[in-house]
Amino acid sequence: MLGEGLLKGLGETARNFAGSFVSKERLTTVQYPEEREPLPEASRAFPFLVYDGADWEAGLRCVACQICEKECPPKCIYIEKSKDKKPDYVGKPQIYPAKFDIDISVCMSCQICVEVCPFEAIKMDNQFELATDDRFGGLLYDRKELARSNEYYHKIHPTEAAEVDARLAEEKAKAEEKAKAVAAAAAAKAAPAMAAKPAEGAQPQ
Amino acid sequence: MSESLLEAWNRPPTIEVDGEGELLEVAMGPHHPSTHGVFRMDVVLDGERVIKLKPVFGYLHRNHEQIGQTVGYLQMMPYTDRLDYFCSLTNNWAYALAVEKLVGQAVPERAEYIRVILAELTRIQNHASTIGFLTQEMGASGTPLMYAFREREKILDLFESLTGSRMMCNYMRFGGCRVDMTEAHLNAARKIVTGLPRFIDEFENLLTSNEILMARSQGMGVLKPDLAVNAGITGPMLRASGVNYDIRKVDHYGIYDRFSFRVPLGEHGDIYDRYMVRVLEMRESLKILEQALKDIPAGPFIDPKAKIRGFKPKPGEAYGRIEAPKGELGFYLISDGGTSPYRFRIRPPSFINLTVLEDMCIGQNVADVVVVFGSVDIVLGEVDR
Amino acid sequence: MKTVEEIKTAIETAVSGAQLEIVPNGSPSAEHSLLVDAAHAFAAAKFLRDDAELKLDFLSNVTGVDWLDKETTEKVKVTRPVEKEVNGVKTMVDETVEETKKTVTPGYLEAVYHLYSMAKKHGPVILRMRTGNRSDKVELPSLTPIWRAAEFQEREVFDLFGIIFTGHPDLRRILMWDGFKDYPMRRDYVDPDDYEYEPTAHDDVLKRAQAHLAATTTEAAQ
Amino acid sequence: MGLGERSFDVAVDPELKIELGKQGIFVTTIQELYNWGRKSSVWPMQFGLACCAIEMIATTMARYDLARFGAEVFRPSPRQADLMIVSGTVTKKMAPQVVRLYNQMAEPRYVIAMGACAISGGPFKQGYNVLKGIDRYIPVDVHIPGCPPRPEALLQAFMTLQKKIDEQSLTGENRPRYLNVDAPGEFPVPEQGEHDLVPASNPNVWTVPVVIR
Repeated sequence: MLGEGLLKGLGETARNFAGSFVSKERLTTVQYPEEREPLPEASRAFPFLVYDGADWEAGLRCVACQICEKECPPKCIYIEKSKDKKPDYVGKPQIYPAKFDIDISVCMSCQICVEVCPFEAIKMDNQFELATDDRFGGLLYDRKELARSNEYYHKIHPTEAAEVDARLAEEKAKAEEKAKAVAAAAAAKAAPAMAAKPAEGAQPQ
Repeated sequence: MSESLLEAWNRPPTIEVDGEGELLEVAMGPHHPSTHGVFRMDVVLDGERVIKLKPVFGYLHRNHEQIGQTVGYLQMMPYTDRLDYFCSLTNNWAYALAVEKLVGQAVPERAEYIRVILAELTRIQNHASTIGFLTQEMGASGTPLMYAFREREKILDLFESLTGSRMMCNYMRFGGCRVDMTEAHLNAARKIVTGLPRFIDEFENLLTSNEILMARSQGMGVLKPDLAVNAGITGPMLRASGVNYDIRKVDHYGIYDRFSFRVPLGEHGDIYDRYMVRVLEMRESLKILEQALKDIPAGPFIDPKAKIRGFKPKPGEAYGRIEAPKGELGFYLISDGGTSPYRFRIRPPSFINLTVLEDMCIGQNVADVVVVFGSVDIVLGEVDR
Repeated sequence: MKTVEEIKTAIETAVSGAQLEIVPNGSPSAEHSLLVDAAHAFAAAKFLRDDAELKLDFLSNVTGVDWLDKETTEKVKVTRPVEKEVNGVKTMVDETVEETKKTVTPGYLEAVYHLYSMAKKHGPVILRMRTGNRSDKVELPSLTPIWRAAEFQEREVFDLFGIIFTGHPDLRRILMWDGFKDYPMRRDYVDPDDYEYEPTAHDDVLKRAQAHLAATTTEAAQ
Repeated sequence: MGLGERSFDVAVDPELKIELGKQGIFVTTIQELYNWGRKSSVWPMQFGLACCAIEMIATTMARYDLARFGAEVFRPSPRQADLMIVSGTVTKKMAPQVVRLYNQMAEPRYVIAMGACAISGGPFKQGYNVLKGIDRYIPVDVHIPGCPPRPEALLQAFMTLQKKIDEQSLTGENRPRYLNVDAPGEFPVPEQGEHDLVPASNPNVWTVPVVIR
């Protein structure tokens, strides 16, 4: 019968209409901004720099190795190395970024900078509400705007951050152990040398 | 050129002009409400009938090939997402496959399964949206598209929770995938797969026997199989013309030889057949998904020996292709031993499928041109690259 | 399917005078290609499509490649007469000298065709054609009359690389606009200077941005 | 009260207004009414360029529902549209058409540059056929970074635009362009030259800060 298919289709739309009153599956509207769906943990928007401790400038994990700058596909990262060194979170003196700019008007949120960073210093934020009418200043982020605390990182990517922390703690422990071992070896080396010194004193090596 | 060769080249048919009134030249696009993007067709009309049609490309030519030759191998991966922006995961796969072929990289079994699962989910959401857009162009203003996008959002939610992004996944790596698909993700995928058959049933109830859809699509935009083969048409459009050629079955890339599925074929090669082939392909994809989600083994999701940074293949070349939702997507790479390819070429299915647009449109009414165009299933990011 | 060597002999017997060469492929994919001379390319392609055993009815991919002029320097030992003073008398003595020899291999443009068979479900067979040079001898026969799939792709190669396909029914620019003069995919193409605002530039882009800044400031000063 | 001297929003003291509102008396000014009307029915142009257009479509669909903001009517014709969402890469081949479409729109008109490509050329900016930002030729009101921005980001940008409309004063120095008789209404359409677009930018809308490295 002509029109049968149409009626069938209309029945389907009617079912969807009626269903939207009872079924959450058919009523999918999210009343943004009042109501938000929780973002999945993996969700990514733009990169940020992680810092430990309370002082963002002292705690930045970034050591300005410029790997991310080189690997960034659209080349939206700009880094200037510092002239001096400051202690990093393990206490080792490190170069730090004197300038770290990301042009988020170019960034394609691909996460490659995060993947290649050997220092767990750059991570992906999930903040996406960044619309602005300031074309130049508002879209070029410097290191102060990019810095976020490790706690914030834990808040947005809990699983990943816990893994990172465990890895860093392990590395730190290893480094400390190694330092200890080195110190012990040096001490062990120094002790006999000291003991042997008077005897060997006549023969310079 | 001799006459026989002219004959061998399947020229678009010419039709007679009835001689009354003037011919009208219309430039449809690049800003045209019905088209999928910035595409232009220069159409010559005799009344309502199309006499001549020349597609004009390049309004979204973003120099992917040039970029591919300046950035490194890994850096190109996020750019491939933006080729056919509906199906970033299949684009990733095609590119990864080409590079793996270039360096002889093996892929662990679990990664192959993950790839199949994601590719088939991509195929389903692409076909659903395509049918939505096709009906939109027939005048069904929004309803089927809205239902299609409702299901698409469910699949995109899975993509986001796995890869971090809704559309631009940047997920596959040479020798595997970036992160593992956990049990939670697999369960989410299983849930989607159990929910989808009902959606396809509803979709079919809404459309398949709809008289308006039949009237607008049956016998329209017919593509003959011999022309389709000669013009290099691939994907659902080729199979709607009755040619049995599915790269999943021909090349057995990945692990497609492990799954049992059928290749739906059309009979008439018209718009309705293309619609039907897509609906049936969604059902076949569900079959593959069910098998893959059942059999997925434990193991590494990326070859531990695979190199990510400082990737430098030996001089040589490779052409890797897969059956993307739109047809054969191929990447042709020539390496000169450097960190970026010497030549990076994308074989875009939607671009080549438009070769026969003129043949399908000649003699039709101008209102049907957009419907024929919609049935080809193109994405401008891939057409112009 | 036949091997590349067998296909080569098959074409040579079918098309008299065709000069073919196998271009080896060093990658693990080992898909070697066949270089065919431009004069016999059309006949060879027609044979490949129509041969009952090969039946390569599906042209998948057409692409261009730009190979720049290659300058190779090698050290060669040459023996040549050198004037020498021996015991106060000037005589010519043959001596072996090491010289650096520069050879310039002229560049060329290349068109690559990937062929498959839908009927027999095999492939690929890769066909290559090369132009004489990169400037004035850039003509190649079009294979569009044999496979219609080449129609848009050859236009694209013409647009981006500047290979002129003779016999193509509609050879116009396809991606760039009609008035465009350059061939942007050639490796010596320099893109226009629009480097006013590059806040995160480094390497080449930084150089261009600095050059732009220098040019505009001198312009403003004048 | 002279039209040119005083702006409308100070006509009623805000605190008095709230107080009156509590008593059931509602006071408004022409400016408020005008801005409220403007911001509540911004009709976008049905115009998609690239990847971001798909997210724009997703925004109009059931889940995000742009209609809640009075913008469900996507107009195919620029003559009927108030808002141009430049959703995607503007190539040099497309740029003249985009500027022409903008010129065809009736005032008041607004532009949202959606996504990295529309703002600056984004990841494709070093290419030979990509325009490094649509703001080289037309004024842009709101920029949304992201590649592509999520649908929620577009909604947030939309609310930013509404806030901007709400805050505009109809008189004085800061009045919108279309109320200024001397301001240009038409923007020159670039020509496609032999190597590049001519001119490469419109100096009246595009002024660049110098970044010294």
